[in-house]
Amino acid sequence: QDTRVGVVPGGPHPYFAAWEDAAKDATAQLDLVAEYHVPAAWDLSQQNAMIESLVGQGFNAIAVFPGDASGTNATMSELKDFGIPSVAIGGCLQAPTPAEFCLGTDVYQSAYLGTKELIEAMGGSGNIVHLTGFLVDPNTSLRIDAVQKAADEVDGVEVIQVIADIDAPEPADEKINAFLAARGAEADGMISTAWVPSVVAATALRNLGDKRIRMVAIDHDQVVLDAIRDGFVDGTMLQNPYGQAYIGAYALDLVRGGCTVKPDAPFDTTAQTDMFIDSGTAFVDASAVDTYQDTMIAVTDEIMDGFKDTYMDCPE
Amino acid sequence: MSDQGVTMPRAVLSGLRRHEWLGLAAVLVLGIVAMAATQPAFLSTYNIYIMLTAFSLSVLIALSQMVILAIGQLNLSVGGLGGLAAVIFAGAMDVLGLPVPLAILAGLAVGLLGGLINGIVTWRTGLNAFIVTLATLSIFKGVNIGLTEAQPFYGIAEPVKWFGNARLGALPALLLVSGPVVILTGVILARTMFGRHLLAVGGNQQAAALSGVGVGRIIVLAHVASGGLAAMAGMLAVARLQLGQPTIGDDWLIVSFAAPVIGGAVLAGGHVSVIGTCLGVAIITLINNALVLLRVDPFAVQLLLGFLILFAVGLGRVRSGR
Amino acid sequence: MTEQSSGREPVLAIDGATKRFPGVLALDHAGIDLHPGSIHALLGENGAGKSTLIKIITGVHGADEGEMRLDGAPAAFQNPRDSIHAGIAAVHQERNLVPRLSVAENILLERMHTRFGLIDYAALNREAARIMATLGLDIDPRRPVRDLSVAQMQLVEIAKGLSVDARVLLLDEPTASITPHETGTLFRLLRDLRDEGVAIMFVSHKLEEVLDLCDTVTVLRDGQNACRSEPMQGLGRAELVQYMIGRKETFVTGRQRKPQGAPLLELNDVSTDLGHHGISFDLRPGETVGLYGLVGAGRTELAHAIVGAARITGGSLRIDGEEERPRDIGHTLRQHRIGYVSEDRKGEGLVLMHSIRTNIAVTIWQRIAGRLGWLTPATEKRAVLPFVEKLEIRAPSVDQPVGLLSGGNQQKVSVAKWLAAEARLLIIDEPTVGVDIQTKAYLHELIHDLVEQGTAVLLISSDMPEMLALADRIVVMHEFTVTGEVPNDGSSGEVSGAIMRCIHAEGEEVA
Amino acid sequence: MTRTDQPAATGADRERKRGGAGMAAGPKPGRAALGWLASNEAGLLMITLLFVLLFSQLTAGFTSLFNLYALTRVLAIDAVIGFSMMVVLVTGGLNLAAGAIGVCGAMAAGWFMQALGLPVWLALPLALCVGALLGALNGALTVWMDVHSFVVTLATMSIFFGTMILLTEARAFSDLPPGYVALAKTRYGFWSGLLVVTAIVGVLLWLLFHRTTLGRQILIAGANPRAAAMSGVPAGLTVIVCHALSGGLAALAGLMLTSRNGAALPSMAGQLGMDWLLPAFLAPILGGTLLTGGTVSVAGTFLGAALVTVLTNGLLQLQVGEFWIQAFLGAILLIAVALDRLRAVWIERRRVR
Ligand SMILES: Nc1ncnc2c1ncn2[C@@H]1O[C@H](COP(=O)(O)OP(=O)(O)OP(=O)(O)O)[C@@H](O)[C@H]1O
Ligand SMILES: Nc1ncnc2c1ncn2[C@@H]1O[C@H](COP(=O)(O)OP(=O)(O)OP(=O)(O)O)[C@@H](O)[C@H]1O
Ligand SMILES: [Mg+2]
Ligand SMILES: [Mg+2]
Repeated sequence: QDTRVGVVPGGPHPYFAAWEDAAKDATAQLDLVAEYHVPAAWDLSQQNAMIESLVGQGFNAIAVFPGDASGTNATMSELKDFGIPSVAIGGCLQAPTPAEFCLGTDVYQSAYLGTKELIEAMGGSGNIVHLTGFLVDPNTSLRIDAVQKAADEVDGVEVIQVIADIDAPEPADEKINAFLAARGAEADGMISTAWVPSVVAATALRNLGDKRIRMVAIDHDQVVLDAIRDGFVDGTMLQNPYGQAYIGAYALDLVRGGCTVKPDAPFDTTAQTDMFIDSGTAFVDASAVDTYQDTMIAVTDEIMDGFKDTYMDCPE
Repeated sequence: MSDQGVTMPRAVLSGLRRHEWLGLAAVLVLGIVAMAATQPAFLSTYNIYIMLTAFSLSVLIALSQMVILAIGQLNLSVGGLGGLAAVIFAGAMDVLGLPVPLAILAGLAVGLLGGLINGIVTWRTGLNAFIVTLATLSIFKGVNIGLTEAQPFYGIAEPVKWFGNARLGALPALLLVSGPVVILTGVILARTMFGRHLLAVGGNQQAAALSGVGVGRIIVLAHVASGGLAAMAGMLAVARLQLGQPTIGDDWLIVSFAAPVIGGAVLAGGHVSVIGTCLGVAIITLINNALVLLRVDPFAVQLLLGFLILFAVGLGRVRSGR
Repeated sequence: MTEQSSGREPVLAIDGATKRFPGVLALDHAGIDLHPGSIHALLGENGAGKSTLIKIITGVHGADEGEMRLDGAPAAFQNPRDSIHAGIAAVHQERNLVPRLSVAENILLERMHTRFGLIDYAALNREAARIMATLGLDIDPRRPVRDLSVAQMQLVEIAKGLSVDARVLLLDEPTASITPHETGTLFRLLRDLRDEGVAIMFVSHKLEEVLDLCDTVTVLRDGQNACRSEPMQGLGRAELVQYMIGRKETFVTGRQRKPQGAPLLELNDVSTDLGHHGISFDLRPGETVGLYGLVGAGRTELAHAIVGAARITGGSLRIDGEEERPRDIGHTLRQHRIGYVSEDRKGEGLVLMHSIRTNIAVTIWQRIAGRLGWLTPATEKRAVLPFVEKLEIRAPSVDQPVGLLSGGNQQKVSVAKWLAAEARLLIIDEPTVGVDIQTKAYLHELIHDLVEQGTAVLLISSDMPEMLALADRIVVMHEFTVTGEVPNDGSSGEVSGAIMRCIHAEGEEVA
Repeated sequence: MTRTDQPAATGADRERKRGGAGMAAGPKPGRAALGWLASNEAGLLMITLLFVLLFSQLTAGFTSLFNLYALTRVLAIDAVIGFSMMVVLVTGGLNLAAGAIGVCGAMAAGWFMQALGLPVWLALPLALCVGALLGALNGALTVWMDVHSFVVTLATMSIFFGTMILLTEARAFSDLPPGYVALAKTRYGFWSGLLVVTAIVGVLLWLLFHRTTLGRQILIAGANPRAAAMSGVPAGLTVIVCHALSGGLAALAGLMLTSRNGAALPSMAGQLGMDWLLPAFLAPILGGTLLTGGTVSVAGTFLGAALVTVLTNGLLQLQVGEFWIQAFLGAILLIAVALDRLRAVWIERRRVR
């Protein structure tokens, strides 16, 4: 059996660095070939072109971070027609989807939990500002809703402003600082649900020397981790990119080997899909910041362990 | 008597034409007054500092495009080159551990070299600069991503970080770079042979050539200058962000065109205005700041941004009587 | 032959110059010798290769064959920069100015005065004003060139050529769009330069000027030498024409007409935002009215106001007896079937990148198109060819971009398109600038025919003989107002005397 | 450079000497062929074929059925995006809002079909009208404000896109009629069915610009608006028409992409629709349409899109180092256009003889 898995992120981004390692490790450790291929830019069409060309090159399974939760379905269903299975990793595809399942972070849940942590750090009340990415990304709406919901659940907590479309560093710097200038005094906490704003906001708080405003970030940028160590940021919502790619490749190999996804497997249900496997989300604060990788490896091992039996029906 | 009747309106008209940026200045003042009246935080020292910081960065980006607009071409690679210079600058400190002055030289050299490539290729092949810089944009960005693999460089030297965030009251240290550059550009364009030849080539390349102007040299130098300015912007962005982000420069393109064009640059070449460009940058900065301060619903931000730009341009034109 | 024209060696000599363009052999082994202290006429029909020869000398084009000797030594210039450095200055036929730079900057573009690397504008403007003064040109050196009239631009261009201290001065139709007054000043200047030992080459279609000014002549026909560097002495107009066209000149005789009916265009005390005031005259179908005046008298701009490119601020303008305030050019032209042959053929007359066919047919598209505006090149060609042939427009095909034609041929296209349009009122601004004598005659004939058929023509021309040949009445303008009207009885002396008196009278009044 | 005695040259000389009368005869066949070879279109075609040949030799996947099908589908859409920009470039303007209008058109179609339940045959033309209307608005603003369309479309790009985001809250319409979605999957041999749409649009555009009064007026007004106005051409109107056409074409591209993605997505053209700008400009400019206006090449635009699609696809197939692919794309594009340039210069030299 010669499974060749294309592991395709949405575009060049530091988040996906671990995918490359995971693909290499999977190739070395499992009986399959997994290659990491990055589209030249964050652009649905470029990602589609990338995937199509991988098929042309003989790849027969695709693990993809959907460039668009709905839009990537079309390409995946076409692949399915060609007998090529796919899974969504990192983020999910909107159901109904031809992808076997989704292994990733529940963006809604992650934003919700992050906000909960923030509220706790704020002492249970205060004003929150929410920093997030491009509005065209449907996940951004989910995140906005999740943060709003977490805030609504607690009396005395209010989301006073949402700053969106700051996925590029320069505007992020300009807008976050403008907010701090104008309403920094009003704000008690910041939640960031996108990578770049997390980095920029962490830097901004450090520059201001402001430890009054609490902050919860997302992902594992070094700037954010350092800020957690130094007390400018309370914590960050970590994801498990390595596990996503590794397990994704493994699962695709199983599917190509004739396994089918168990309809009654213990999938979670999210806003996007009811075939969701949580790849692990963890809140990392100063106490865990140096050991978070172990946590994630543990999660990965845990999912890997019973994966075949839990989620797959395999012919013997 | 009749003579005066003829000359008066002409004089007034040409005066207005010379100061076409008066309308934009009025729009800017209007905007500032409106914001100051409604938002007390607007005039806070820190907010002014933030706006000046954004201005310092954007104005270099805009000037980098403006010099190319002056010769009647477009430079799509401004962002690509700025971004590359930024990561080379950061990488030189982080990976190679070079001292800051050398890193600055490296970044600047990348910008100048990139500009030189743009200029020589455009001039030598006679290809449309649009195509050439589009291709080199792809090359610069590709090299950037290839070198960094999309990972930022974190090891920025302390003095650089300090410079990016130092301020005297509301005045950011970044102004120490962009201020002189703006003035220098203005003087060069208005008062040196090189500047006038730049505009002559843009205004009528054939006429310039027939007058004995070395058109090739001018075109190449303009691209080199553009590259240098882009590199400076890229390095300032690194200082400001305290991080060598590979995505620096990705969204410069629009602002690089918008500010000079709002400021009165003619896309066909031969006419640019440094003051107008500065006002264009200032207006865009003001709008961005206002949209945050006014707590606009994020879903309505783009909509409002568009209307405000249209409004500012419209008003600027009405005021300048054209 | 060379030996006859001067005892000294030629400073510049060309032999066997050949230049091919796609579909055209512009120069075919042509030669010329320029001697110091001589004014050398270069003549030929439109498209004969005169401008091409100049462009080869100055390095704008590379020659396919032939050699050039400067002071006896072989030379070839890669670009105009080199030729200027070698002391060769040229005033090209096409306007080559940078529109947004000032007059002074344009004149001294490569030689600006600098102090500590910065331009010394005071000195620059002073120097430019000095050069312009020698030409009798009085315009503010700080004005952007794009605000100037065509004639003023031509003078700036000449000033630019003169600003180089050149040993060889090449002038390609410098007098095409200026009036005899400025021409006189220019000629005095050229004679002075000649006496200082400068070698001057002078291209013109105005044979009277050539006979008056030049001492040597070279004639090109179809890119070949019809004569090379012959002394002018003993040659007359007839001989020159014989050289140029290889046959005798045919004359078109003026015809008598009677204008019919009510005025088509009436201006009554009109003033405009450009500064015109007190403008009154009328124009009837089947009549040609001339507008005469010195450079900058405001004739072109008055024409602009009539078609709606400038605003009328006072008085009344009537078309067919109805009050009109033209606003939008296209609208005025279409609604009243007015045609406007612009003097600025590069700017508003022609679309240089488009073909001859398109440029002529644009005015008649609506008429020749089929249903749904269907239009084929064949239809256009059929409509356009008669004019192309009548005016002898020289090009490899009607699909040739107009920008690649010789200057005179471009001018023919810009007139032809309005002759084709069947306008009721035709405003013709300097129709024969740079057109050779034979074609000029044809053009006059065409205009005659149109008027005969009832078209009203408003003719703006700085060419007095042309005025006399075509106009029924001549309205004289000076400094943006009308100073008199002179009927044209065909006697040139009296009419031009009357005109000059009109211009002069106004001058005295003001003074 | 010596004189050659090719018969074509002497023939032409004689022709020229006959003056204007010679024009009716038309060019010699030999020269006409050379003339075509010197054209931009021929160059693009040759360069594109060259790379097709190269890639099919170097990679196994390039000529696979699926790859060619995928390639032609991308090409079909990118060419229409290119057309949408081309028709505004003709006026000497540009349309930064092309992507935004494309998305608006697509989202409108999605709304018509999913929310209003309109049938496909009604929803699609309506969506095209939405695009044309937005485009016409651009044109009208450009003429009325008398500023360069750059500024106008820069602002309207934000306005259109912002309005779309506000109305849809960035939610996709993914429940579209299967018949419509299947459209993008049609396949003839290795051709994508979408190419048919592109071809029809291309032919119509060619007819417009080369065989109708309106098209010719657009061209002449684009080359020199003042001269056009002075010749009685309604120059302002042509600008509005072109922008409307551009909007309609952008919406068409949006609809094609929607069919291909199986959903109307707010993100399909990236932030503010700017992901479309590169294909939009690249195709017409490679194809020989000048930024200064007045020229148009429909075939060139199509071939420009083809060249870029082939290069992109071929490079992906070549599997050059992952992160470096963009650098290679830029370099190879530069080489391709430089080659084309060399060819044109070379042929021009031959032709002059
Ligand atoms: N760049 C060019 N490309 C193609 N043909 C050209 C070009 N320049 C000139 N020609 C052709 O070469 C011939 C000679 O042109 P040239 O301009 O030298 O004529 P000329 O004698 O100056 O005429 P005129 O009196 O009208 O100015 C003409 O037939 C013209 O169409
Ligand atoms: N008093 C004045 N003040 C400023 N500019 C003037 C004045 N008089 C004339 N001009 C200039 O002269 C030009 C008017 O020229 P116009 O073209 O109408 O004249 P014309 O009679 O057609 O002469 P020609 O075309 O021979 O120059 C204007 O463009 C303007 O720049
Ligand atoms: Mg000539
Ligand atoms: Mg005039």
